[in-house]
Amino acid sequence: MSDYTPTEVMTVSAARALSNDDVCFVGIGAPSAACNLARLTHAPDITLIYESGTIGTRPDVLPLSIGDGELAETSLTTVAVPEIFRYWLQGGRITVGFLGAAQMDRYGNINTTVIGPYGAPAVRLPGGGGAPEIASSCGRVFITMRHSPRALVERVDFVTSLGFGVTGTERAALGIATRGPALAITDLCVMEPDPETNELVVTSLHPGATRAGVAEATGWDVRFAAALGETAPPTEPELATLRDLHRRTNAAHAVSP
Amino acid sequence: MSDYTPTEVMTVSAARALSNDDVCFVGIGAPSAACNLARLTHAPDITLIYESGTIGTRPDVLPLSIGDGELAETSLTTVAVPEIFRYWLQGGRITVGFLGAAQMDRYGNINTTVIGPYGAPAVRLPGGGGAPEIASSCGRVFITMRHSPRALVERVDFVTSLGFGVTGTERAALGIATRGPALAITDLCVMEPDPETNELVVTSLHPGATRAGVAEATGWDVRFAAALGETAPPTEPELATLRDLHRRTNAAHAVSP
Amino acid sequence: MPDFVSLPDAVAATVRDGHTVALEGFTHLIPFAAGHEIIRQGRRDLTLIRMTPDLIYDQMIGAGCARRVVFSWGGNPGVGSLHRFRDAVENGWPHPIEIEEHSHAAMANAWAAGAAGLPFASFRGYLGTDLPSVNPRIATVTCPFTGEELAAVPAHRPDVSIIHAQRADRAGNVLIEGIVGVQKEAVLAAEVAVVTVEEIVDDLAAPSMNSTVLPGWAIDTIVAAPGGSWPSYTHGYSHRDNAYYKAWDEISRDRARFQQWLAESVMAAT
Amino acid sequence: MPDFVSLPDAVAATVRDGHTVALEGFTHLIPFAAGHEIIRQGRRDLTLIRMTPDLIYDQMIGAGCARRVVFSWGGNPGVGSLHRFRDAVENGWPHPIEIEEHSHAAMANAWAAGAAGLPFASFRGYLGTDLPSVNPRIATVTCPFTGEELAAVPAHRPDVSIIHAQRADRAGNVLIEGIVGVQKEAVLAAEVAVVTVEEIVDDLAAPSMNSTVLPGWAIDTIVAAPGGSWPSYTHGYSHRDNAYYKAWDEISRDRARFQQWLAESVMAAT
Repeated sequence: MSDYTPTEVMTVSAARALSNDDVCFVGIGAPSAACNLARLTHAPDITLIYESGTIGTRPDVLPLSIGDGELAETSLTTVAVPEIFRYWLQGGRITVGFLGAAQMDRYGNINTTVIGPYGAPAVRLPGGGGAPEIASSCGRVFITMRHSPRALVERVDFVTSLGFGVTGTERAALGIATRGPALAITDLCVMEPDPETNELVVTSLHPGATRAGVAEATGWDVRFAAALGETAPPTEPELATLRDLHRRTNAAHAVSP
Repeated sequence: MSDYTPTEVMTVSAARALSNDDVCFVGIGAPSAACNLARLTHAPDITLIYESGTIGTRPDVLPLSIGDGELAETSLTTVAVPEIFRYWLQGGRITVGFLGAAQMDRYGNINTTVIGPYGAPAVRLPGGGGAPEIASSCGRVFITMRHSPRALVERVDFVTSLGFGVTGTERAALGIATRGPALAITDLCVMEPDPETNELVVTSLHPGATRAGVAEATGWDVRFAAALGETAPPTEPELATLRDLHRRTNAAHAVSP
Repeated sequence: MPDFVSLPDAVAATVRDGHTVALEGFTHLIPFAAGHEIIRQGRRDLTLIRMTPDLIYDQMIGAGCARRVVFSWGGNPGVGSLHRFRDAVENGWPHPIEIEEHSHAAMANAWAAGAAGLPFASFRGYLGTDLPSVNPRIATVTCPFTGEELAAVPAHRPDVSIIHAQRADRAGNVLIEGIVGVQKEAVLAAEVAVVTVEEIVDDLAAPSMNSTVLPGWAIDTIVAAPGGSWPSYTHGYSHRDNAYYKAWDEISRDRARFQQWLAESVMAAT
Repeated sequence: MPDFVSLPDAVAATVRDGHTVALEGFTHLIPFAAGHEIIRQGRRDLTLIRMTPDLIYDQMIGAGCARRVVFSWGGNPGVGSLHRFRDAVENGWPHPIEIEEHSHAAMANAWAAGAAGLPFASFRGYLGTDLPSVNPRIATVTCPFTGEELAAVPAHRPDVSIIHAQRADRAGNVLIEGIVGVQKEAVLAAEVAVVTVEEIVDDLAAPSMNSTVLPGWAIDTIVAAPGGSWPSYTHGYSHRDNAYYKAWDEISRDRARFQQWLAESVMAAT
């Protein structure tokens, strides 16, 4: 089955990185799809937490927003938003936090605030939301984003969420004990931090992607791991499950209730 | 009807000082009896909050402890204990807090911690519980206690809960905006703070009590208000309601469930 | 006991030009009807607090109600931008607005501190981010026991908070179910609290003694506003109108189209 | 998922001499069965945290388990003194104990801070009282915005917390109803959390999605201990045995009478 999109590869790759024992703080969009795909395939007991306060939620349809009714109705329990951020996120109970990014640099620092100067932005982005503390409080951070030289940049215009800092060493210097960006999955490849320098290096190319293509689509002089892998293509069950999920979701979101 | 006890006069007097609009933080013992007597007589809509987390509770039987099941079952809502102390008490929503005391001085400073030195106590009392913050966060504080020279003392051995401070001026000096001890009701009399000095002065004698008797039972050189009143004796409905409440309570507490 | 009044009367009595106002609700229970009434009554120079400005503040900003927005995530969730919010920030239309930008953790903690009567909230946050450099209302405190430096933000204490909830009883006690968000905190942190509800009932019918119930004496005004959360939703009464959230992208993208919508869907409505 | 084991196995696997241990429950849900098992296993030098030591710590102190007690109200509620606690503090019997004394507000905030992974809690408290002068673990922090000085206490972070709850399902998710106290905070603040329950069921049957439910993955050990809260109570399963609380006054007043009770009612029981 070769008929799949780069976004599908990205989502499937992210899903595969999750296990039954993970407790995920889930963002909207690709992360939500990846987490629920994992739950519907190889990780049925994975715990999904949405920042709206739903713990252990098992939605049949992906939410459009972070607080759709489906999330509460299928949750083990739904708590107040201050509690989610204090007891569950800051309390250190989340193993994996998912982040998206408008810009990311080689050390996994993320910008979702502004393009251009903060006081006179060319583009005002939505802002940090839960991301600044997800980045520091979750055991590991997974980043999913489209691969383009405007998105994977030499230097982010604004650090909304800390990766490894501007030199790759700031995380430790700030006394942050969590791992930080452990995996960046784009529509072209998988990147992981170099164990020595924390620079994100390409560790696996998605089917059809090339070194040259990735290098061209990256705003910094991207490095490739010595043992560069190739991402296994989505399996038929993975694709079928993901597409069913999207089909149900699109049908549910298309019409006013 | 002259057949009533000094404790009954104390409880009835405390109940009368409460209104329908009050939100009371209720302690165990005499305060609980007074608050529920008020609710069962002239103040049916009074709000009673117990520090165990029960808000708007309407027990049919007085609790023995501060968290008996009756309190939750008859509550409007029951919240976690951190919330009670943060959102409701510290949040400034309580109009009247009730305190008891092992020792109280002329400025309404209260000791429920130790008799004797803290490090080598003659008597180790239960301690502060909710009282230290009830004393500062409630709009007004009502104190109920037995009148004796060992209880109403020149100087408390330990300040568990602030009244007006050792000179009567410390409350304002600490920037505390709440009123503090507004009423002390013993089994002999009612005391209220002098508007100028904040010293508790006797404003009403209970039926049968005398100036000489009160002076003898007070450990400091107690003063009497110029317009010294006499406490109206308990009415028949007040006494009947209070005794019914105690009868139900004693029956409920006498046997193991 | 709170007053039971109409929505126009509630807004007229509580919201003044220059006020700091919060219309909260996390995806769920967003008080759109109240926001539209504030637009209709022409309020100006408001400081608007919300974790997620959402369509409701996009509409109020586009209508010119806002002078300042205090927020942590300003997008149309799952759809894209808040075009009216962006137009105000990027181009000063209909007039420039100030922003005070936080993270969700900071906003949630600031709500809890406001409800608790504290002047500030401390939490482990903003580590290594640029937000403290652009927001002077992000400070630090040091733990007196461990020496750890923590982030600190001022408590939210709005003049008026407005929330939507499932129902109130005749004494004004209010039940909130489902995603409870920061609804309780917004009410308890405010000088004046207004609650719009789907219905006013004889019996609140809370499913448990531990249900989220706000006592009537902690609320100033109750308004019966059935459907008052649309296109957000009220658990047990309605579903989120996700199609409308998607349609808003087109309505809000263009100033003229937005103004047409405003005239037809808000100003002409009652 | 937590381990499902017997009470002796749970205590043997989790509670060590010298540990800081909390058996919480505010009047309601006090884990007496677990406390008795700790006594039977002869644990020593424990630091015991509880807002209200109650009969359970009176018994553990009298049995010689405690080196230090962290508390805010040490009485037999509505009855009088905790005689074993007093005997230890006043007379050093069976051996001297240290005390760390707080107010309820401080303890509740310290639990919330522990659950939240913070090093300390700040609150408006202890104003004008003598407690800070006898407890070095009461400090202050200053609001960076208003200059107000607030009280600060270290977060509770016990090695082991043990609570009692209504029921668990087969995945170890736990439902708590009624007076929820600081049960959730005690579990989340601890290194290791043990929950004793009235029953283990197929369906938790929580009355609402907003019910207090602790996920199984946040708990280490579940123990079926029906009646394990007696003479405290479990809402929906039992009533508080107020007559026993009154009877404890006589049992505990005298050392020999207490030791007889200990031998017959704890050591000889299983």
